[in-house]
Amino acid sequence: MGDLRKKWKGFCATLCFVSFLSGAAAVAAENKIVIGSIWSQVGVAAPPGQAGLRGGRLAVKLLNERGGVFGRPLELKNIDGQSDTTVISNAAIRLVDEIKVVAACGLCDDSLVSAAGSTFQSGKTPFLVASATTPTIPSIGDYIFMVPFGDNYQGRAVASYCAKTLGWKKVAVIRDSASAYSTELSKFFVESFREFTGDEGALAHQEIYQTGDVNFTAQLTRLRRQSDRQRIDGIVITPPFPQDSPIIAKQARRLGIRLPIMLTDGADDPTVIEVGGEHVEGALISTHFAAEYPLTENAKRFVETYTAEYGAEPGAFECLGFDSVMILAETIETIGKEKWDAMSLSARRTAMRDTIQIHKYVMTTMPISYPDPETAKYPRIPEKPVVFKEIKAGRRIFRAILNPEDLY
Amino acid sequence: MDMNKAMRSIAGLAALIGLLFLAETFLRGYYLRLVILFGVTSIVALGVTVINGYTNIFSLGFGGPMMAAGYASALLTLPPAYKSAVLHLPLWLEQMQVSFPVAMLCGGIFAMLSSVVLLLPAFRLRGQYFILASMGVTIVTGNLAENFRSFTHGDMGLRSIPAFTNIWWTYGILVAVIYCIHRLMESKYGRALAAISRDPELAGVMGIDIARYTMLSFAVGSFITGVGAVLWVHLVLTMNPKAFNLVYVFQIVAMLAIGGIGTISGALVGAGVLTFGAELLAPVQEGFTVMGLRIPPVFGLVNVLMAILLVLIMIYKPRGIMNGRELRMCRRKKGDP
Amino acid sequence: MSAHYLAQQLINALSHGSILALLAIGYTMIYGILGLINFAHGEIFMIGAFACFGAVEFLEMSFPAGVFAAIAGSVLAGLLIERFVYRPCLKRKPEALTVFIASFGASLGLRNLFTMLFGDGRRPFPSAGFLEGIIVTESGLTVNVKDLWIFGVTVILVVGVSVFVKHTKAGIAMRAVAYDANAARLVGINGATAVLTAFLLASILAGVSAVAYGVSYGIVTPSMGYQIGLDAFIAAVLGGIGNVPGAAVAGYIIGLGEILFVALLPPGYSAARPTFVWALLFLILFLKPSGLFRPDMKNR
Amino acid sequence: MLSIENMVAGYGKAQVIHGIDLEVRSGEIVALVGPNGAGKTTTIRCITGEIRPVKGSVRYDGANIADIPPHRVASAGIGCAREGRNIFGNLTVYENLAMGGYVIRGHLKLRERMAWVYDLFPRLKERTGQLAESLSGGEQQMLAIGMAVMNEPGLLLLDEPSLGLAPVVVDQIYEKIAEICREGASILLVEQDVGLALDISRRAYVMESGQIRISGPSDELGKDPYIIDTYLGAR
Repeated sequence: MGDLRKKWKGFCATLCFVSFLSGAAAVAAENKIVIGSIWSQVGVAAPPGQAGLRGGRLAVKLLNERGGVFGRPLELKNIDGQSDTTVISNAAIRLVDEIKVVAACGLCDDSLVSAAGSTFQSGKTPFLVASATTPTIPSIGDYIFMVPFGDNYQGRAVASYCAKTLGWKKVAVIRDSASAYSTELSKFFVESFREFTGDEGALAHQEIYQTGDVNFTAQLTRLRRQSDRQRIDGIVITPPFPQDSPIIAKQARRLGIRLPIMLTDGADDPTVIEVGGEHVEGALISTHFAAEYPLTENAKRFVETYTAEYGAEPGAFECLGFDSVMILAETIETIGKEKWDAMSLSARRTAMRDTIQIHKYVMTTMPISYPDPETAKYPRIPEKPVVFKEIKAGRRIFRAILNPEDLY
Repeated sequence: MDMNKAMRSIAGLAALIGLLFLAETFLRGYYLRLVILFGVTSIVALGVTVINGYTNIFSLGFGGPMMAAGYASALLTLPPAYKSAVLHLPLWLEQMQVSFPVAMLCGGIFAMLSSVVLLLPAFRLRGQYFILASMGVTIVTGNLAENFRSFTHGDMGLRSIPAFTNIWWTYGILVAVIYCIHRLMESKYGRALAAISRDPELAGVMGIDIARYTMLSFAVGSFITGVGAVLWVHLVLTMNPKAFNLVYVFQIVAMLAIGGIGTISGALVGAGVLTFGAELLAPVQEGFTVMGLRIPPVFGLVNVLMAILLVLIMIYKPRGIMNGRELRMCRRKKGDP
Repeated sequence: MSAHYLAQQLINALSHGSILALLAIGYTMIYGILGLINFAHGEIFMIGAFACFGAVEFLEMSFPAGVFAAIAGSVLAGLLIERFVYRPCLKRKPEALTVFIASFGASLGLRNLFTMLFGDGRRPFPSAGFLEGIIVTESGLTVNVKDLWIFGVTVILVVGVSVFVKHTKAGIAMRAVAYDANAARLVGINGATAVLTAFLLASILAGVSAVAYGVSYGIVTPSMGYQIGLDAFIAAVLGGIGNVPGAAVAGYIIGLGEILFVALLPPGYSAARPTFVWALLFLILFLKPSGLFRPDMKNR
Repeated sequence: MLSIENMVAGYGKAQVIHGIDLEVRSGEIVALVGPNGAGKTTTIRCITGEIRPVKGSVRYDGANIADIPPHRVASAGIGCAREGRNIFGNLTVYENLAMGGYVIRGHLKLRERMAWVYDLFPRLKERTGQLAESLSGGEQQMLAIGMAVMNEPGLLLLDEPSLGLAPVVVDQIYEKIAEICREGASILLVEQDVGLALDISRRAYVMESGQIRISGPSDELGKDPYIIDTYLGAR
């Protein structure tokens, strides 16, 4: 018994020592500007999480090569969310209370954002949601911003592109019922598509699956039967993660379905082409950035440096991670060095929130700005162009861009 | 003798209250959170130990009732405005907003009822078939929660749940639960349960009504896990279909296996190892520099180590770290992380 | 519901059912002989897929060589698990629960290890030209050549293993050990050999199943064995524990059932597919607790 | 043939056998009798290798077999039919017999032995395709003995072959045991029914509380007043 107590004491002492060390490290890092992030590195949300972190790290690297944010190095402190609600909720508290970041970004799943969002809001720390897209997310509070466009916006853009540019009259939709992204995006797409075609029956067919399914043949066979009976111009798939769409495409082609396929930004990822191979040839993807489009030099620079660094072309998740960090850095620069140095931590956090709300960002891959929260239906969601790409010869080729003003 | 015991209990309780005061005053957000989380996890682990450790059944189905309790409490405490905005509930449920203790009680009762309804039919099954069926209950409940959007808001889950759980609620309930289990185990019921868990056939021959006692411990355990789920929900402030999925269930079972199933100390030790161990080791896998040597990040290392630990304990200490014994002196100190 | 539509859905179930059937036999044999749910069987399957992937992708072997690599990988994993988890665990004559948790720990450990090494993402699984063809019949049915291959190989293996278990000396010995290990020792059967044989066969089938999965869905990921492993175990229970042909048939029943559940109900119900599989299990367990077919190994 | 010298054995800390000497010579039936819990079955288990004796030796054909694992004992030439019908209920009669002859090498030899067992127990031949668990008690006992002799053992260990059987069936079984002995096997017969055992055996050991109380030729023991008082009184 005594032995156990001794061990217990030793354990406590070690604990104190460790927390002391981390405290000391925090003091030494005073010169650095520390921003936080939560990207899952293991679990269901890991593939987009790892991609987001790669993008974010690249942004930090580029910024620091350039001399950091007003001469100070920028540090990105990522905590592995492990795709787990409890871990992410703990991570948010750790970032706000212990690491004391000025702002944070990350996360890629709506349910997981719910676990962290209220902590950032009550800790009055700005949080940029890197790749969850349900437009109601920022209703958590005025410190929560989104980096990607909302599902309503992307849904409308995809509908516009399908109906107006491609001239589709009837579509089939495949969605994942266990994913908020997929259900919301499909819903908004269908609403807008009906509006653009003026046809209440424009949604010819809808198929549903569940996250984790790998066999879609039953659904696709029914879709094929439906396409034999009536005209269907294309299939819109809204996969939450890159993993599903190539398998769906592969099984569709193997069943002899030759309809054009439209994918959304969850599928803008190199693995889609790796896994899908020839079966995803010709598929269209809506996404956030394109190197070829000369609207900003940044997208091109991002693609080039990313390719040089990691030896593969980036996808939407990398882009969003990159943009998240860039927005935070540009915000701090906009506040200005003198003002920044004079402020306390909580004042910095609030100043960042206020700046994000009004600033027009130019360091990101695409110009990003947030609408006036007083008038916008969904506040704190950026207005930015939607890019359309086509998969050709194993590469994603720029096809079109839709600006916010084209849509409404 | 009795006097002495009572004095010691009071002294222990006073010490615990003192420690909790210290913890609340001096611990910062993150460490306070870990202390509370440890308490909540311990409650769940104790509930599961009552279900699985004190009878001859082994259920992996407690995730389903916990999910029911979590959703019940969330729906009962969320502001009506939020509910009417995102959910499609019957009007009475939409308008209802109750206080935390009531919600907790409802959650516990709901968990108890749902576990009895869900798993009672499965009692016909024996051994590993029962384990399989109970596992199915957890999986199916998650699948249903994902698809009954009007009640659960699907995969996005419920958020903005009021933050009620604090250190006092958690440890108050933990102490109450420990006391109740302790009393239960020393009563006639407890001895009967002990007999059943050791040798069900012999217990049956001795005239113990196995079905009744199993039901009893099953219901009590489910109630406790339900209360634990409610505390979790009001701590993490969100409820989604993945909250108490099979991964979570296995985590709890692993805790009990590591600590030793069937004892109060075992559940507490297991909860401690997993709560603090995983959180403290997590920075290790993010990569660090030791004396100029850069250790690259190896994500998932902690999970691998935990799994290896689990297997080793099962081989060399099948009854867990506590080896089926209670640690009386240490128990009162558990307020201190 | 036209006959044509049903026929196409039946064809769709060929490969999925085969994958489940091959895995289910593995569960049924190990449960039969050791009385334990080999939770790590899904991971044996996963390791087979990674072995094939690694051999073709990194070592640049041909696809048929990759198939052998998959089998070798699975067998290695199966024997290692038997040697380092189950054997030391069972040596101490533990409670059933202990072995169950150890097996679950082994499963978790392997899955996490591969996640650590390869990440959670899905990687493309190699395939061969001869598997890729599509046959379209006159009536418009689409048949993939790979489905025929998978079905053919599965049938051969199921028949082979059934004959082995039913009629060879080693197979009968395996069933004898499953029934009463002590009595088996008295007639001179080495129990350890029988257990190893069971693991060997189960792992070989898991390796083949992994290749079938990879070819069908084109992916390999550390978590691929989890979901399908559960489904396959359900099939093993439905088929009557220890009953090899029973497990195979039940594998096809579940594969076909899943497809038909989606195919025959309106699209809105498709998401409830996991619930359907479990509901099927509950139903059958309540109507006939020992499974659809007679258990062949354990008499309990 | 089999000789046990000063053997001590038990389960864990509980010592059951406190030093016994026992011998089975070639071609004879030796009975080991005694009340319940005397240690008879434990003695058998020591010979089959399921329990390792704490002290003493178990020699078969001159070699010490105390330390070899059970699955090797069968190939050394010892067959065993245990109390409680040591058969495989999920196998057919044929398969059970095949398992009884597991250590036989060569198909022809197996056939030959199987034919011999079928000759010995024609009932088994009628039931050859049936599952063992569907047999009657007597048939199961025949099968157990049949399995034990498949390997043409030099020594056959029989543990309570009469247990739970109707007297008519017991007589049949004992006839067969005598026949097996005539074919050349030595037999160590453990039996609770002392009268029956003394009738068939040449020599007998009486075991009580883990020790050999009396031993000697069976016909002499049958006249021993102690034996008559204690075991044969009912007759």
